[in-house]
Amino acid sequence: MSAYLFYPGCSLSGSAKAYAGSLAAILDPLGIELREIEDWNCCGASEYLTLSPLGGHALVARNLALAQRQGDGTRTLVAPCSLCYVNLAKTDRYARDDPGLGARLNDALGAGGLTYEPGSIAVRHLLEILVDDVGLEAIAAHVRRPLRGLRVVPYLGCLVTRPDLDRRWTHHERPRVFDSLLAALGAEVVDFPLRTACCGGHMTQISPDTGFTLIRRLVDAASRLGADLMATVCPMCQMNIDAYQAEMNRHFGSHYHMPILFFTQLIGLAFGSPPEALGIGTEIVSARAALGRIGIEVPAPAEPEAAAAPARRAKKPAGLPMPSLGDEDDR
Amino acid sequence: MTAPARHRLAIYWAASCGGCDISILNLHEAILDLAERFEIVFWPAAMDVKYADVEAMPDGWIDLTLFSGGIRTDENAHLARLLRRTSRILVAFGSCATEGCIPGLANLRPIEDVVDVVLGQPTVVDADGTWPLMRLSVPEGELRLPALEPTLRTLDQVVAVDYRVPGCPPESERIAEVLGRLGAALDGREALPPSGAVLGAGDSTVCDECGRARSPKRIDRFARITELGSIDPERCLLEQGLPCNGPATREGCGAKCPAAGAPCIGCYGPAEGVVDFGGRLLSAFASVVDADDPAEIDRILDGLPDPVGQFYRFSLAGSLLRGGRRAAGPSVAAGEPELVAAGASLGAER
Amino acid sequence: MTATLPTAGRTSPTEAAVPFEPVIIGFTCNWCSYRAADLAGTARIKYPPNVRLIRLMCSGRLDPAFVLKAFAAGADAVVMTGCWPEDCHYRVQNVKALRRFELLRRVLTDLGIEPARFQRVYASAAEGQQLADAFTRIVADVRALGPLDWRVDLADPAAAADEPVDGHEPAGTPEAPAPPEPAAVTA
Amino acid sequence: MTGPRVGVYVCHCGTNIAGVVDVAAVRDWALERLGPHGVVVARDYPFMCSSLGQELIEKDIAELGLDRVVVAACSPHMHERTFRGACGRAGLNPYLCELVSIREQVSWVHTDRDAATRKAEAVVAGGVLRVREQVPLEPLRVPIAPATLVIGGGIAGISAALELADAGYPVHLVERQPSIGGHMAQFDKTFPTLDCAACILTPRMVDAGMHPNITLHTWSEVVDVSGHVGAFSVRILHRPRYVDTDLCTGCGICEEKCPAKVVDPVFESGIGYRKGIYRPFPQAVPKYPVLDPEHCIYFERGTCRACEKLCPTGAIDFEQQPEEVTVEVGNIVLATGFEPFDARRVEAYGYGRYPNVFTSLEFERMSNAAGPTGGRIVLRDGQTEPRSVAIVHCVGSRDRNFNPYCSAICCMQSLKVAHLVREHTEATVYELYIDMRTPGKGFDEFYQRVQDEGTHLIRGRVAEITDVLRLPDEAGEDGRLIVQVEDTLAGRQRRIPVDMVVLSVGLEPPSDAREMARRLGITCSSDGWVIERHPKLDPVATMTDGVFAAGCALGPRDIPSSVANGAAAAARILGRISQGELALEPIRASVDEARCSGCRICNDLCPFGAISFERGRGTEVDPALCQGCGVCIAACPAGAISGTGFSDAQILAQIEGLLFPGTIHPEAGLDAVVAGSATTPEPEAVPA
Repeated sequence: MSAYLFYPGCSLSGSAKAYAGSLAAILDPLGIELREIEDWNCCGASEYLTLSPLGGHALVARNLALAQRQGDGTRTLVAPCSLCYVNLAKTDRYARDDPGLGARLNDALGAGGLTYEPGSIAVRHLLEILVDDVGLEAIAAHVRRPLRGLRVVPYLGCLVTRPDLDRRWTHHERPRVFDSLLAALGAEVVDFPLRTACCGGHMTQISPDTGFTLIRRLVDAASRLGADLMATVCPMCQMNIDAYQAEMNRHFGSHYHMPILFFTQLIGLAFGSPPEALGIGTEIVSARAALGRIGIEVPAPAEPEAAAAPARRAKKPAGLPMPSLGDEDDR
Repeated sequence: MTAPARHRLAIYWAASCGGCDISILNLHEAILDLAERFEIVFWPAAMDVKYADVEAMPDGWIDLTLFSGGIRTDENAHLARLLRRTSRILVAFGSCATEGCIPGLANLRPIEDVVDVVLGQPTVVDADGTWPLMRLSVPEGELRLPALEPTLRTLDQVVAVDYRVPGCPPESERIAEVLGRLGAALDGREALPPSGAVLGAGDSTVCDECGRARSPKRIDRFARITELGSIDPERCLLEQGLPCNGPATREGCGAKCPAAGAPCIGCYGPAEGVVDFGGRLLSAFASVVDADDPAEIDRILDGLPDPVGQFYRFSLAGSLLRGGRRAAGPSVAAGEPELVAAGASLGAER
Repeated sequence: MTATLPTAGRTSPTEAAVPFEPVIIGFTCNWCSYRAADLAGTARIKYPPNVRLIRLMCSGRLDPAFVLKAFAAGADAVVMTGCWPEDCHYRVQNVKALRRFELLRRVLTDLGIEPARFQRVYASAAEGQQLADAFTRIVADVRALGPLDWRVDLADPAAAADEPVDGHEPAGTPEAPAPPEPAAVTA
Repeated sequence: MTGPRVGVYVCHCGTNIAGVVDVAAVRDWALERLGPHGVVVARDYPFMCSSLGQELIEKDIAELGLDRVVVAACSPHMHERTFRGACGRAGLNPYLCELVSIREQVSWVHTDRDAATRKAEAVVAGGVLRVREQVPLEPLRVPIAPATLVIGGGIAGISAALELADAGYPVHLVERQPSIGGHMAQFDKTFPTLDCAACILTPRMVDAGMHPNITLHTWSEVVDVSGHVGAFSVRILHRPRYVDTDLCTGCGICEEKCPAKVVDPVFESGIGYRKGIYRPFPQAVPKYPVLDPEHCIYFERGTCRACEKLCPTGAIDFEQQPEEVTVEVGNIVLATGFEPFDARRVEAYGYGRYPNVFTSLEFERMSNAAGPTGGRIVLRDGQTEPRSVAIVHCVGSRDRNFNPYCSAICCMQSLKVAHLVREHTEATVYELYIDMRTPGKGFDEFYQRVQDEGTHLIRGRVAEITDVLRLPDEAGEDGRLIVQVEDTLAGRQRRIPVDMVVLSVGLEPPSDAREMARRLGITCSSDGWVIERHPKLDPVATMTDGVFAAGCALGPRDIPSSVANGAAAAARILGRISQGELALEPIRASVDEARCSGCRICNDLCPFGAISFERGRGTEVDPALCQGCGVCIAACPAGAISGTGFSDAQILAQIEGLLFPGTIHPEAGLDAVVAGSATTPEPEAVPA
């Protein structure tokens, strides 16, 4: 059993409850224990650091300081939300690189009786824990119900591999490791060109046309590639594609139906957990039909089925030789 | 001018164990030659002459002084200056006078620590915490104990020295050779050796006199003698892993220790022209450590648990740094104003 | 008499208001770091003036005595610079320098000289910026440590003696090495 | 009693030094404080390296009887020779002159005038104390072998080899590919003149192949280099060709009949095929094919031997083994060229994923009439002519994620591609560039011409190449490649749908460049290109005497520069060979026999084998093999090894000088502590 400090972030008790629930369901089989930081606070989301860098970093640093104090025999802090992950990592990194900032943050923390030594906490995304520490072999070993036949889009979103402050990724634009994880579950993984593209972030609030265009680009590309559903590691991505899909359809007069699930939900399904225990059915764009195609029954109110996915791509004609891509397993 | 039949000889011991004096006595019958050629005018270890008598001697009255021991107290320093003035030839005699020797290792710590170990934590029962009485008035006048200086200095750090005789102690036969040579020079039969020369030793190192077989060096471990199952009687000790100081130590002793299976500890000091014995020896050892990556180098070097003791056992006070940092700073002694003489340490006396 | 120990009550009367500027001796390799230093100059890259460089043909020439000498003569720190491992102009000689560095550092530590006062830096001939950055960092390290205060006049033991030696005629032959008093001032 | 008489000369270097360092103060300080150390004259002068500056030194040597000179000016790597020469002319042993750097290491890197002046004083003191310990030296003279090794048979190497061979000296030309010719042989046209590359290259290849003074070692590798300038010993590995070159006539039947067909990643850049036994191209020099055992059916399965059966002269030899030869040469030219940047690394450009994204080298082969498409510009299907083509500049270059440098040739190459596309097809062509760099003869005129031909030039770094539609109904995008770019001249984002993309890949050093550099004892920049002895004044020499470099081994450059480099390296070498012997810096170690005890610490420390030991005779250093690194000097526990030029006494004295009282901080403090100290504390300008 490996223990980690855990910073859940606000989404996991809000829009991403399914993420929290499905994560809880797979911890035991994966041999992971997550110890939630006591009295954690908001990570500042995408706005605060931009508006007030010092305030933003101090807000984040409080969480790091709490984690350092709590310790619990580990120095790895896991965040399931990509934005929380980047914010936590950024504050630690900036404080390491700029001792002046570190000192100012400690001044601020001092007011609350806290202190943080930059670099003492290693911030990692949940996905990294699963692929690096648990390992794909161990995950594959727990698969009871392979997701065979399910065409899944691996959608990482923009923040997991970028800015990659601690240089843990070799491929930032087109990482393959999430593909490998989904493949280990038995799913048919779509080579998705937009795997690290923008989901729109908060654009739906600021500039709806831009936000919907970005959502549509993803959903359209996934549909054209014949995907049954998308898998994500980020609450923000999930919310944009799930909660705003209908509004996007209204905006463009389109009829996309592209469900999106958290990767933990798919892991749970493959491990044999019942769908309802994984929060499946709570998504707005229902995955029921998609899962039904591979024989997973989701007991939920029926929803009108969308049009069948477009035909799959034709094979490439022979011609000049193609360069090989090599190192597919390399992340 | 006619050479005097007997030249005046002084033999003094400053901070020394007396081993140098014993080595002189070990001349056995040859000591009779010494007595014949030299008139001993001052030898505290063997005869009673008062300092006042020496103070009364004219400048350069003594022909030859063998000065053993380092400068530890103000008394040592006074005698060094006094004997410099009264001697024609002043010889730093033995390891203490030439490079500080074992007493010089005290320079790793502030003198207060040394005092604390010796007097503050006595190894005998001392319920009252007895402390030396620095001054005592008696009917004849006031008696005073010599004050310690902050660091131990070699003789040439205090006064100019004409010749050096290394060794802890110098080997008796080499002493006879030195006295013979200087005696002949004083007689006018021979030229004096060049000023500053090292006498009673060669220019090369112990390896020159050592009969063990040697190969190109590569050291993959350093071991203590107790850690080796057996020692090859023919082969170089360093190649067997024993940190033998012979390669850097001046020849002159006849390589007695390695011949007996014990690594050379370096009492004859550095070879001719070497600036810092320890630096040179550590450079030699490190150069042949058989590893290229830092972790492996570290592992091999861990076999030398006390590098300063290994490389500077005899030469610390005479080394470039003259001691450890805690003894190095300008010192103003506190606490016992008289036990430790006020003044700067190491090289501050410029 | 009570056993009040003569504790070290050393205070340096020099603790004046003058800000401490360390002096650091840097040993460079003719083929890489010396040229990196030249390159830093050509590119007008700035670093603090506290570092004074000595050119050797190879970091493998660095005799530990040079480092000891620098400390004894007043340096607050010494930097050994050389080619990257594997990139030695003399193939593998920088490795010998590394071995000596490791052992010398142990000795210095035991003598009370902090590891930050004896550092090593790799710089290829193209790494002027990296070398300047390293110097800047080391100067800051040493400034934080404060002065070493280890000036010992070693070159000239006679000069360190507290008795004027001028009056003393050295024994020995005239062609013997002269007493190491500064050479006569000519014209 | 007379000690050395030292003259100190402080150079202003215009304002280069004097702008930061108070040179007059340094001069006065040197005379006053270093007077007791033998300084009898100190002068400053605007340009010490000028003939007037040098004459100043010569005059002082003659009139004041100086026997040591310290010049405080630029780096010794710049002008050491100049000032040593001046001393030599005045009859002083040149090695008694010390040049200390107060420009590169003081005025150019510091800004605080006081601190810089103080440091300059210390540097001068270091030089004075050091030069006092210097002894007169004579340069070492070594004979020089007339043969030269040229590593790399591209256009730079061929040029160097021909120049040397034409002058009558032997050359060993080593090439790892089956044929010489290098990358130039792959090209169709050369910019900006559009000469046919093969037409101008092949005659030079043939000349090299036929030259009586040139020994070709193709399909070979340099595996070891030992020795030193004038006398290098080089081991060359001949990989087996499995063809007996004494019997082979180069008729090509074996290649024609070989049933194994494989993608050729080298000469055809992966866009065409070759056989299991092959010549990379018809004009290959030498004409003999090589058999590639990894793709030979006989080597794989044990049957076939078609080539052997059909060879009219019986030249196929499956038993051939690798063979090593050793050659003795006096000089070496490194002309190992470049490798194209691997475009797959820029994942956003989709090379390897999108069939119709090509590299510029693939395009070169495609447009070459002798290439896999016979010169037709087509999509990956081998059929369709593109209707629109985007050419992306700076792929892997000028990019902090990959290579920060400009690859120099790609702008012109890209323009050439645009021209060739326009010439061969009806396609619309877009050039997407950051800056257009056309600084050569006829280059900008070519740029104009390509513009006039109707190529669309868009200034902007391409963000992405994708086939994902942003909006499904966006016109013309479906099924095509979309180039997403910010058009910085129009100030807007553009999505340009095209059929074909050509990535102008940058140039990188060969992957084993560092290994080769190590073998030769030379250094590479962090990018991996060979570092010149001086980037401007000695651009083809390296830090190692006797090793020169030419062509792209030194960094990206075009064909004319590579040819010029090759010739320049040859000229440098010819100058030396014609002298018959070489003068080397006398920086060498030697053993004092009387003090050597034979401890054998040093015996294994010399990588050049200069140290030998014989019982009874002791240790010796062979001055011909010694390179002067000084490792043995520092290692000798008896202090029995000493070194000229960098002796212990010199270095210890320099340390003392660099820490000269008055130039370091604790001076004031210590003097205050030591009661009755004779030294008066210098009024100290403390560096800020």
